Amino acid sequence: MYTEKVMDHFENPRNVGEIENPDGVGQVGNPTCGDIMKIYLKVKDNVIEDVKFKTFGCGAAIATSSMVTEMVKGKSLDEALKISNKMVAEALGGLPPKKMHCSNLAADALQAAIQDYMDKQEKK
Amino acid sequence: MRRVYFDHSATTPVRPDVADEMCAFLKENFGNPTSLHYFGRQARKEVEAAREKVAAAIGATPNEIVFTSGGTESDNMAIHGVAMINKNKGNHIITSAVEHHAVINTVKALGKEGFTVTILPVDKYGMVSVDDVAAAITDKTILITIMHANNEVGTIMPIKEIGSLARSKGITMHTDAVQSFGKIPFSVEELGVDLLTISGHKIYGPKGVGALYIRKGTRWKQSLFHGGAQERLRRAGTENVPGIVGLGKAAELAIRDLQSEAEHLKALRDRLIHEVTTKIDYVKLTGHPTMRLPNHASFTFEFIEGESMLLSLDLKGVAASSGSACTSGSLEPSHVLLAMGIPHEIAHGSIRITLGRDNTMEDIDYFLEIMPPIVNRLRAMSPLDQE
Amino acid sequence: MRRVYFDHSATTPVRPDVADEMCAFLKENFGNPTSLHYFGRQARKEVEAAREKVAAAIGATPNEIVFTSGGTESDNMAIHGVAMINKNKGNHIITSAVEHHAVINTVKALGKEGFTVTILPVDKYGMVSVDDVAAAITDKTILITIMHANNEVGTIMPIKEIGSLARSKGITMHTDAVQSFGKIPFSVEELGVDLLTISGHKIYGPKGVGALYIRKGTRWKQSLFHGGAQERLRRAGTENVPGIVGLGKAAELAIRDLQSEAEHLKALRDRLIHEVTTKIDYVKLTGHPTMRLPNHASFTFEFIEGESMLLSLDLKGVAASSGSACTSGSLEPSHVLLAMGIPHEIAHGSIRITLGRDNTMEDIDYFLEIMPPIVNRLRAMSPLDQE
Ligand SMILES: Cc1ncc(COP(=O)(O)O)c(C=O)c1O
Ligand SMILES: Cc1ncc(COP(=O)(O)O)c(C=O)c1O
Ligand code: FES
Ligand code: FES
Repeated sequence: MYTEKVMDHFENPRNVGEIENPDGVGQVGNPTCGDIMKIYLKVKDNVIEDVKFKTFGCGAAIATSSMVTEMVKGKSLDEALKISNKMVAEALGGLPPKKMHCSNLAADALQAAIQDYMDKQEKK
Repeated sequence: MRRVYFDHSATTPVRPDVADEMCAFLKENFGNPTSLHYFGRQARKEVEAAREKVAAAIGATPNEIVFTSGGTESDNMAIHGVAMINKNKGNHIITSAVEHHAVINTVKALGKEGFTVTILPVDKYGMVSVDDVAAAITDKTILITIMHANNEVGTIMPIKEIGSLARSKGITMHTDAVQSFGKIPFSVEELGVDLLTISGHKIYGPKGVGALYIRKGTRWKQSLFHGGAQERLRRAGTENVPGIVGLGKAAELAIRDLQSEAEHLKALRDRLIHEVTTKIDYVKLTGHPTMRLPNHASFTFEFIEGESMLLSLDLKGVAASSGSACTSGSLEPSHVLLAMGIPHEIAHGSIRITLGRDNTMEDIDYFLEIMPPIVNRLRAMSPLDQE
Repeated sequence: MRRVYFDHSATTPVRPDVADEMCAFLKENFGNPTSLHYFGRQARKEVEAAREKVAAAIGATPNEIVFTSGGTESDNMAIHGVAMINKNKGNHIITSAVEHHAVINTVKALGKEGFTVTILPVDKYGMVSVDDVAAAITDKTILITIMHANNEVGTIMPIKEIGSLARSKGITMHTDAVQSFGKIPFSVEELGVDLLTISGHKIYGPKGVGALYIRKGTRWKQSLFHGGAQERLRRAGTENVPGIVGLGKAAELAIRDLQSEAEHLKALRDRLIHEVTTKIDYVKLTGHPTMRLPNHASFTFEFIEGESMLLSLDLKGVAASSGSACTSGSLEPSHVLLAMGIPHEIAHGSIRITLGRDNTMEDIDYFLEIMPPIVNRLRAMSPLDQE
């Protein structure tokens, strides 16, 4: 059902955890649906210096969270904002059709975290 | 890698004796039982011998057994056939909220065709109450269909009481015994049911074959398949002879070994339940603590999701399931767990371990060794775990 | 005693290669293809490989193949599913008078539920005319279901012409190809049909498994079984995995060997037909003289009755049939022969010899040796024989 890449990210997820005093946090999903993703960002000079995630969800949810963090680490915010759910799924070698919404979540959580960072910047 | 199969409610391996008999059959005895000639008669003899075995296993007479393509077909055939013949008499059907999809979806489909449906709630153990059944009965009730044992949480229902209630009111009673057959002793007489479903692949027999018991005199009609006159006009289509032979043999062996198997399974199950619920935090047994199938252990693990547990177990060679196999492709949490009042987010963290005759205490030990680190790892990743 | 099997339209022996593959499967690979774990994935892989084989054998894509419990279920599922989804669009169904009971009884049942049914006549060869189909079409016609080759008389119908007619009118077209599949070459593209039925046990595969081809985009809905989400919601119930594997293998081999088998069968058939019709009096070939299945010979013998011929043949070790195996339990003469205009008393004297891959010229010789004395003996007993 899952590609080797998905299973690799599921088994050895990259960037799991939390960042203390993050510059941005995004959370999407809710426990009723069975999925919650939370992404923490550390940003410096418009570049994502560090990123971590926590996920409650299925194998695809965990793998897409891990993948998206790997994809954005070291990227500029502009580049990161361009990451779509399709890109995440493609980077994983594809997802089963029923699991595409999991990759949506990952992309959404990332966008939410970036938005949170930008909102905080504005307030400063 | 060590491979441990803990998903016997989804399907079971075919017993070697059953497989051998079927293989001999596949290679030698191929006649169509409807044919009059030698080859046909040879096949017919074996079909009827299998029918006797299945009948004996549930305390029925052979004429009351109809062979089908599986539990799903038997359930559909039972419910639809009773509804169709009684539609001028009444239009009310009673079922429960925790039935298998083969029952619940069939009843719901009838609900769209002019039938009124009562879906009874269950208690926190997944149990239907006899009082609720009694209260639901109206003078339009034509069918009560409630499963004997639940596939997801292993709870055994009070079918004997519901059966005699139905009988006292003159209402036809069907039970889906796919999960209980071969695991707990019963007879159709004792249960007092008019129709009863079994399936081959849950009792170490073949997939693609099942049976429906239809008590002599039951108002029921063939309404699913139109075609040839097979099974005394009760089920059209060339009989799956090797499958039927396998089902007969599997039924016979299941009953022969029932007592000893049950003891073996209970010993494993009880240790598993005890250790999991004491060694791991935020775990609950789902289903009834005592009125449950001897091979069935099901749990919810808070803060983590079922599929990720299954994948982690699978990576260690352990095959388990989350909810019923039929729904694990979907994103909905199990309708059974929700009906039991388990909140959505906890229902998502369900896991089902169903043991079988080849499992050993070493298998349980292995599970108990690998499960805590899996739970810890996933909880560490979870934004829900507050500790 | 020498045993000769001449009833391959009723059912066929499972090919050794197919049986071996199924047996290995029964013993080793038992997972439920719906399960996510290793055992489930192993089973899934095999189901999908079989689907590719079946699809390739009829020129379809794998997604267009749904596995069922046999030809009867496929026919019911095809017809009912098209009728149910189109019932607001139209209510007219066209079929022929010589269909298998799985088709004709399904269509007749719909006739009782508000559908209008046209049952087309056939000519003396059992052939439907394309003009009759064209004339029967109305703007309420939603389905044409006409078999590819007839099981009782072997006649091959002009499905290609009917298929393109249906397509030009935007009407859904189903054909029952249970008898033609593996015996004459075709593809669903060439036939231009939207749905097509096949069955495992007629092509040296297992009983209790079949398939329905549903062309992508066809207006059809699942309406027979309610239950789990198997077969992409098109057929509920745990898949008969060993059966499906057997069907896949049998389909692959049938197509691989089709050409050489057909030559072998035709040689046997043509000698049989020639000798029987020249050596025995008052015998007629039934069905089309040339547009017929390569393995199919069917006759009427005047003054005598089919069953007594079958029994006499059986006593000499030869297995044949009279009419279709499905109706040979009934006293009615074959509806197919009657539709062809054969008088009742002659229709009762029908016999069907359907050859298979293991038959030899010696089998034909043996039949030609024993048949004349049987006919003579029965005719001597018959009050109808005027000579
Ligand atoms: C309680 C119950 N009923 C019916 C079924 C359906 O049986 P089958 O898989 O043979 O169609 C199952 C198994 O999936 C089951 O557990
Ligand atoms: C033309 C035709 N259609 C349908 C069927 C039914 O197939 P099955 O026996 O697999 O149900 C048969 C065989 O009996 C047949 O000959
Ligand atoms: S997180 Fe919902 S199915 Fe993947
Ligand atoms: S003579 Fe016996 S069936 Fe008619």
